[in-house]
Amino acid sequence: MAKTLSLDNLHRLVDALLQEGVRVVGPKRTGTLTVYAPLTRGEELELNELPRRSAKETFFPPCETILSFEKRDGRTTVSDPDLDRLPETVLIGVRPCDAAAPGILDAVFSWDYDDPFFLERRKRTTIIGIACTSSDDACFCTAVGLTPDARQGSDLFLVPVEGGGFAVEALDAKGSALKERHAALFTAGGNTVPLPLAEPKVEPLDLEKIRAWLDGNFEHPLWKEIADRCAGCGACAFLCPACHCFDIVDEGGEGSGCRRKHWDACGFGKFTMHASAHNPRDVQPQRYRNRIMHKFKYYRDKFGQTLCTGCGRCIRWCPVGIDIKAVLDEINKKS
Amino acid sequence: MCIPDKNIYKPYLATIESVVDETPDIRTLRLVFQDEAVRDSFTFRAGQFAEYSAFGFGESTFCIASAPTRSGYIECCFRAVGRVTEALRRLEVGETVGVRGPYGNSFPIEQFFGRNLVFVAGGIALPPLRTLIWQCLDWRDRFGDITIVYGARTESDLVYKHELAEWQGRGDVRLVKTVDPGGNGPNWDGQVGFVPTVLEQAAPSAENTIALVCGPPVMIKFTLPVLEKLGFADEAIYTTLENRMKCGLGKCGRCNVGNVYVCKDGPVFTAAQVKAMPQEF
Amino acid sequence: MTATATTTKHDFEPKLVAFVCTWCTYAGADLAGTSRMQYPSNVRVVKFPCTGRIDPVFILRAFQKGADGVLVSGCHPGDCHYMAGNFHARRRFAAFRQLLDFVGVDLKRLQFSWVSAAEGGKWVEVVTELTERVREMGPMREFIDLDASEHWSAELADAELKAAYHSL
Amino acid sequence: MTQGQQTESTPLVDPACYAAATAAIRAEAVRLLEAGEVTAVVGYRAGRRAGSAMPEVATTAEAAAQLIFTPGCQNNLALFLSKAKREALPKGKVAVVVKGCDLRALAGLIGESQLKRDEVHVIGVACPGVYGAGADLAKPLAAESLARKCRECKVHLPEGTDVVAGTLPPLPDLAPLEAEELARLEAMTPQERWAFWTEQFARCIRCLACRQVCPFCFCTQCLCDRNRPQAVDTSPRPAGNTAWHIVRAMHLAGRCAGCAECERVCPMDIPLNLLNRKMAQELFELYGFETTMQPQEQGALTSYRDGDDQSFIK
Repeated sequence: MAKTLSLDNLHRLVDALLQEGVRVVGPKRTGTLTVYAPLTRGEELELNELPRRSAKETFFPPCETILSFEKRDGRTTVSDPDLDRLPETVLIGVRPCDAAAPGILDAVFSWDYDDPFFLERRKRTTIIGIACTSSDDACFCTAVGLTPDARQGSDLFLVPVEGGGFAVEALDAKGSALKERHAALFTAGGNTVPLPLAEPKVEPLDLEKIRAWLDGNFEHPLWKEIADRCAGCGACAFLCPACHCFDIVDEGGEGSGCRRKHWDACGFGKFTMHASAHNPRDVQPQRYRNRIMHKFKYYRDKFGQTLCTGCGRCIRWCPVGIDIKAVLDEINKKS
Repeated sequence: MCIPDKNIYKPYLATIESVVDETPDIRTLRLVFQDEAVRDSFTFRAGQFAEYSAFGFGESTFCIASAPTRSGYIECCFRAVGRVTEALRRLEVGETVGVRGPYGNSFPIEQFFGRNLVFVAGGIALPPLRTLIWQCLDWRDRFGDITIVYGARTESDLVYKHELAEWQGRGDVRLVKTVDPGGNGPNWDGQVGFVPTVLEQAAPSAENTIALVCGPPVMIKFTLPVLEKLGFADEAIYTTLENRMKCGLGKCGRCNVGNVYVCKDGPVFTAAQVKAMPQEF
Repeated sequence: MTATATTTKHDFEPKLVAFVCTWCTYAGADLAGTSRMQYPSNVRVVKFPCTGRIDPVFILRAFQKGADGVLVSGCHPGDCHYMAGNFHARRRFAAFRQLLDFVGVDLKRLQFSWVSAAEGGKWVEVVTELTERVREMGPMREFIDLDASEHWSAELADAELKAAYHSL
Repeated sequence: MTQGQQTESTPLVDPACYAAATAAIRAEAVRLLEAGEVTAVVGYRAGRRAGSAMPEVATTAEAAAQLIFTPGCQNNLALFLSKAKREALPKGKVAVVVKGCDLRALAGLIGESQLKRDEVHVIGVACPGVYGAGADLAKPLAAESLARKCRECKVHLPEGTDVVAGTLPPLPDLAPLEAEELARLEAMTPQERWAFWTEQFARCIRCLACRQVCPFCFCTQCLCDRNRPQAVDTSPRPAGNTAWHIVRAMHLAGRCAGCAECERVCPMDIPLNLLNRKMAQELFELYGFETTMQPQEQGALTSYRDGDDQSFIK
């Protein structure tokens, strides 16, 4: 029953989807970096590198227009995007740490009020996950409950096999439908011995114990110790697959313009500052504390999930070398 | 609540019907929804807030300051301190603003039926209580004694001056108004002193009484011990929290105090709830 | 101030923004107006106390808001009302020009000048020359195009996604 | 090509020179703290990952004994002495570990009256070079993993510091990649340069890491954070991004010490130091101004001469 897909056929699958008018987004090399970008042909797919930014931007772009307004002859009119015209999208070549995140974010984006910008894209997107066969020492998915071949969040899952190609597994109706539609590209049998997985060599974490420690240690010298070095940029939040904070701004002019929603980060001093200049999180350690609390306590308290998938991007790109895994290890030891 | 739009970030359009300058920098706007269907169906509870937009400048968060019992319009009251509030202040009668809401929880007014109420407010923090005050006055027979202690730095900093006069004239409300020492003019007929001190002197009974407190952090800080001294339990004291908000919908991630989202779990909290939160507001 | 429009009709009327100091150039421009000198009406004048107050970001903002050319003008060296404001401005704009050039902005759209309160004729000359030069060059597209482009997954424009935004 | 790569990946210098610098820093830091001469030593300590390092504010002799100097010590610690990060340090005199490029930044801060020379004990390091962005920290430093700025470094050995840790090994001559890239851009037409930068800036996600790590971006409120008026759009779109990077380069002109931290920390690989370097080059050509390891009383754009070039002014 197991089906396999050669690398060539994976490329053909992308081409076939594009032919059908489906938007295909996958890791693509642009200049010096690999990012998730709309593909124009299958061969652009770059599966050997974890993209610099996470896949969340497929659902939650860095910046999007939520409405436009125009003032004419004393009348103001507002128009908003036609979300029913958002294209059907296939997000392909997504590693487990990136594939799991959108599902985690569903909770906040559908909490009471449904954010249509996120959820409509979710509805229209099929995620083709891929088991991870390369990792580095910043990776720690296994410490936060995932594995290099975790299926969580994927509709269709590819496991790289010996001799090239992938074993294919449809995980839900969306995945099956996609597989059925392109059945000719998938072959029965073939080598299905998986390549060795990239198991990060990290100490395990007890997330429940960490939550409990965070619960009792809002005030603790640790926060200052870690975060005094924090420069207060948004690199960690913007690269993170699970950070979902945003700002809403009006741009353009008084006469006409757009209201936009764009990524924001709790590390910025301005993030919580009141118009009166009073700031509930006045110094960097308080902001860093909020980041950890949000990911490992608040989100668990509210939605029962952890806002971290262990992709390691914040570790790789922290300008001052703050290592969230080291921080968690330390908390884990304390609790 | 009202006709839901798929785009939760899209405001209803409302026309400024009237403008009242409460103080040199605090203004009340009375807004009427342009869409008749919205006008008819828009309801809210005292304590809820909305996001008001000045198009081209952004959105700002204030409570709905009019009473839920007065339909056909809503009012907001704000001090011009930032980009949006200054832009809102520049708008004139007949111009358009955007309104999203109502959001957040509200005062559990049903639980106050049959009880005495003490309102304690300072400065620009009267509006969140004023909505409830009017609702209670409109339903006067459902409550016991109503006491309002309201103070500001100076006489001119008091908001809703006409309404203060009206309340003072009513026989069924006890209004204690005060200004900080030095803030009183020659014709001042109220008290002189800080709100907590004046509250202590007014000494409303805690018996079967709910206290509703709203004001700057420093006022709250000194008022809570006074209420405690007067015998109020933390569960019988209500206040509202304010934090910087953008979405008002529990998504943008900035208004939380610990795991409590002021925009969704608040803005109304009991003193007991506030004390249980991490002190980060 | 009266700026009398030239009588010739052109296909393209450039929008120019002039940032001027109030003591010299503004007075010079005023002189040109009261002397009924003819010069193109394409220029919008914004006055400042001193060229030293003119932040390079104003120039940027003008281009972003649709200016096709920008003129910055103030007192001659030595004539600054505040002693040295224009000396500082001279260095600042010398540097800023190089930066804009390095980023790829055509410097022909940006003119600096010293125009004193007595030099109504020079004001006319400077404005006319810049107007004609920019007219030749055509509209400044660069910043307008930037404002229209979105950032979608590192692609400047993802046409399919833009479909949803056709109405905006 | 293959030959070139081989030389590029051979270890650059004997790792022992870093070990020697580490030992010297530790000795000095421990001495300073034990003698009570300073309240803290801002240095580097090892991170969890092999070869990684991070800034450390050591306030005890035990912590000082853990300080290191390795090719992973990329940060410019002068940042901690700027107004923006000063809150992280205890009051009183502090010591700071600086490489030559960081020293230029420190001198710049002193020149701008952000601190006084006698408020800081400067521990200079003889620095053969550090890793560039995205380098594999587990492998020894090689020409290919060396930061681009270090290939053309003229300040390997700090001058005017209170002490210098380590000695400089002989260093190979390396192709000046950044200078070459700058020359390539300068040779382009304005249209080509616009296309180049548009593409670069389009990638920017406005994480502001470039601003936050810059020792000179210490404004209490950044122009780009101000919204009355909003000079620069805050959203990560090409328009606002371009304005932001132009404003940033302009505000650093004549001040930038060339530590290239902005470029290193950029998660989107935008070659920001090209802008800074171009401005430095122009200011040198126009006014003979250069940032140095000694504090200067006036910067290029905070001073003037009667005879400054005005050929561009009508």
